[in-house]
Amino acid sequence: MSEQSSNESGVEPTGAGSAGSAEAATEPTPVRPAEVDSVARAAQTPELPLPYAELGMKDDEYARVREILGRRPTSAELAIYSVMWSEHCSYKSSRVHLRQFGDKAPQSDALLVGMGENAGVVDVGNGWAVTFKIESHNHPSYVEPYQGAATGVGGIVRDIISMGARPVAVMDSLRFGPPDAPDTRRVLDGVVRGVGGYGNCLGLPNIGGEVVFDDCYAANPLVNALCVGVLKPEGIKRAIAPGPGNKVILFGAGTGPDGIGGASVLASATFDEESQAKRPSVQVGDPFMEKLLTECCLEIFDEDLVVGIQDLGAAGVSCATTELAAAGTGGMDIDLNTVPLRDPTLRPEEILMSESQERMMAVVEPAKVERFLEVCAKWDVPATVIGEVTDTGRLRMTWHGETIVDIPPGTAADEGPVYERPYEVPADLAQLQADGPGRLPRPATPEDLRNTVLWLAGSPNLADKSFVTSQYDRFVLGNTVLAMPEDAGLIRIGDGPQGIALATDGNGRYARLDPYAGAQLALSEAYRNVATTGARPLAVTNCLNFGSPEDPGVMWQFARAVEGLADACQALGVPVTGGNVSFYNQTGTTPINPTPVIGVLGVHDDVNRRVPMSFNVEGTTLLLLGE
Amino acid sequence: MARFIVEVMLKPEILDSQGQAVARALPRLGFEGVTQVRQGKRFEIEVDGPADEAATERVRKMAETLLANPVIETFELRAE
Amino acid sequence: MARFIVEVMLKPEILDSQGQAVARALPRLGFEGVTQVRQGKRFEIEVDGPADEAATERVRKMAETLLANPVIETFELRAE
Amino acid sequence: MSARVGVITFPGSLDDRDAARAVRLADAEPVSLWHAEGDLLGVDAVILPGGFSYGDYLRAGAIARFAPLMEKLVAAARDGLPVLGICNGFQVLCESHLLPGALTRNTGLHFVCRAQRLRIENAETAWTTDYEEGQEVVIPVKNMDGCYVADPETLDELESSGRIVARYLDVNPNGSLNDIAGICNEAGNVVGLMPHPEHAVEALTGTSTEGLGFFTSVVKKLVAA
Ligand SMILES: Nc1ncnc2c1ncn2[C@@H]1O[C@H](COP(=O)(O)OP(=O)(O)O)[C@@H](O)[C@H]1O
Repeated sequence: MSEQSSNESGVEPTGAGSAGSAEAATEPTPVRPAEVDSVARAAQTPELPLPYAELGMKDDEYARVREILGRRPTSAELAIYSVMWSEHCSYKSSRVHLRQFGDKAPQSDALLVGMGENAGVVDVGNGWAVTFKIESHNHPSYVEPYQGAATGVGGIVRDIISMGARPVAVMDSLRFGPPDAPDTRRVLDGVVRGVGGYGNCLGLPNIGGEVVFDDCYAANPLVNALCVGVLKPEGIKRAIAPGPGNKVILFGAGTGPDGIGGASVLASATFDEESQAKRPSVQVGDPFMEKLLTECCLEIFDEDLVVGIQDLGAAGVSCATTELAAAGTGGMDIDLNTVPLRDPTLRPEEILMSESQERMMAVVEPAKVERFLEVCAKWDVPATVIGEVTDTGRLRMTWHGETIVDIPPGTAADEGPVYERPYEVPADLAQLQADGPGRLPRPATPEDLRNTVLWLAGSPNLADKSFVTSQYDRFVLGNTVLAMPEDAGLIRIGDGPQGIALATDGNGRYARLDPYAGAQLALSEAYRNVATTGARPLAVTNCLNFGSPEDPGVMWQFARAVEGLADACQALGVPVTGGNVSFYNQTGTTPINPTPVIGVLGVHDDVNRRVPMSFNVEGTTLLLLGE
Repeated sequence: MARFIVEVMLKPEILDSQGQAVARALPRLGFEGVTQVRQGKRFEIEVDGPADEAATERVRKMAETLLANPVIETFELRAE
Repeated sequence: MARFIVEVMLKPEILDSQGQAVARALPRLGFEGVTQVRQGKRFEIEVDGPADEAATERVRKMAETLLANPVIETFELRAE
Repeated sequence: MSARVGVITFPGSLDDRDAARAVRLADAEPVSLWHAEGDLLGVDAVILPGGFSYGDYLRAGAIARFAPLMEKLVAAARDGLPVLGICNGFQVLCESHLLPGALTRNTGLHFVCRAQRLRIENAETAWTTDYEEGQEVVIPVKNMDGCYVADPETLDELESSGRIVARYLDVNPNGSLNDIAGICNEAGNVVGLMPHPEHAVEALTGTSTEGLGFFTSVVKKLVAA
């Protein structure tokens, strides 16, 4: 689990949002400095009430912020703490459980970067390393299926790039409501076009995934996207900002007003109401910008022009600055006026919370800034120096010359609240488990049996998925050895013959009956799928899709699923290298079936010896292995 | 027969990646001085019967539910 | 600053599969009586300076060479 | 000396590396050309690869056509330089008026990716001499805007002068008129092709190796010249 995942979305029901791209309209913002809630003003008006509750912050959390700062936060500081301490960025409900992945992780020399970074990295030999991760974009994909799914792909691809890797393939694991429901048509069609639209335009082959239909996902589809990238072990990049004097550069799309619904409560409480136009909560992606950003980053990495890099996801500039600063020398100064804006009326709080897509933040030595900007210009990628690394231990931000943020960055990035949520076995579980298949009638006649087989073959979950897969480019990059309809994707890396295999699996119905075993079954299915190509499974990523953590029954499902997965990984000798938690997947008070989706990565010594699933040689012997 | 025009544009706060790609390319193509480009859709719709209020209402309903996505787009409707 | 609208539509003899898809979908959504739907593009373009003839000519050039493909499309231009 | 085949990269080109690999497998030297440069670096032939140049946001190929390098390319193509446009490259060639007609949205309105059977209709272009006329091959198609359209006179002209290079068999994946998968200019040196022969050059990763002929054809001709 990347406990600092910056790119998820759709975890909380508030929705996520974003947009981004292009020309920066960097006009001076029409804000009168007197209106700015500066640190000085905060000191003078210690009792000014701030709308922390509306931002999802609890009383005790707000009290802790006051304690950390020794005064009330400014509205900009509150913006930072509220997003960084949200479930989605801080993993506050899941953290105590996710620790098991680290504690129980088998010793593995292959693990170069473990959990906690943007994505884990494993050594696959012959001078190559691989990084991969899966993430959810569930809620946005229900609100606006095309854009929600598209930006889900965009986000996970940026995670992979920020590790220093060239993305080489994507996969998507999808769950929808009943196929005959009218809303499923809207959601499925949009999601598939969105996954394809973004991935195809980026030039990444889609090498597999899942499509599952179940009533429980009717108003809460699951859209989990996986990306895998390849790099040299010495080329690994980290989200750190070391070296006082180094420059902080924001590059990629301009910062826009999308996805900052939360910030408007802040602004309206502190400022005049009239500027508070309704802010959209959907993200809109620009895959072309992301393609440029990809090539631009790879050229920048090739020339060794960065010391640290972070992509901007859900918590945007807040997340990138606090995490980079916290992991570096400890200090950073940012001039928020220099952030290129798509909408010049944005307030500092809104800039800090904006989830505009297709942006990255880099830390660059002063001597390399010029060349860095040249490479960006070559790719038509706007880039701006917005600040500098310091050794003050403070993250400071100014707005029209006034200091509006002055915090120890680690307190926002790493020291968020940790909950030990209560959990208990769901009340209906015993009854569900007792309702075994024994009471179902068995086919009595050959005719019955025939009908059962036909019924199964025609059922939506087993039917042909080429309606989906034919909308995805599986050939681009010319290294796809296995893709649809195979159970695992296999791609060649380097000049071959080495390759990597990937599969994702999950079964919410099993996990509903027994989350511990359900998670293990999902892992073992993905593991088998990878192994049957001839690859050796090496590492695991996971996307844990659950209901509300405030529901003790859901929390129990979550705890059991994590334990099951951690135990199984230990038994199989494969570490979890990253992943993502998506809570609050429910309709009203009814949670979805707990749905851990597990991705397994394996290494193949010689892809020429791949094993496809078709029986393509006459006279071969059929063997059934296992019990 | 009545003819209606429905124009669908992205809401101003939504990123218009298409318009921006055109705007960015223009100077390189020798077109200077363009400060903004927005790209939207235009529908020409012909319906049976007169261009009365009822017809307008039907087309408005169509625009709302199918031609525009109210989450990210706005539309304008006029009879022609 | 001058603002222009450029409307680009497929020539009538070119198959408009997007318009047809909309037309086909309408009865399913309960909209009867629609005899034709055509889908095109609409651009809003802002240029520096006054909306004079020179500006109009510049935008016309842009429409002819870039915004519309004369092989399959026609366009209309107006100042706003 | 081996032939040097340029592959142009536009912002948003995706299959440029694949085209270069195909050139290499055809025993020629791929030379990467950047859209913003003003020089073809003396290459013997040029490939415009697939992808979504400029996101295809305006119209597929519409913006790429204005790249500085395209001006040079159009002139060189008129002078006989062998040019192959694949998918987005085909779209750019039509937008540049090196080839007639245009490519519009697939009639199914979806991106379509499939292994496609084709018939080679003209085995005399610069890029098809290694095929037999009428030969059937399987090559991937993958596109969003692959529906070839042209006015009836242009279509007649293409048909009667043998300028249809390849046609879709079994299924027409995008609604192209007359099942057209590829066409050429009058001289036969400029070919536009919607399917992707560069994804059919290795049995391991492609649908077949039946796309290699496009690359070996031009290379043989260049080496012989
Ligand atoms: N959402 C998806 N994205 C990409 N590939 C998919 C997706 N869904 C299914 N596939 C691919 O389609 C093929 C068939 O899928 P499926 O019918 O689920 O097979 P199985 O039941 O054997 O797992 C597999 O290769 C799978 O990877």
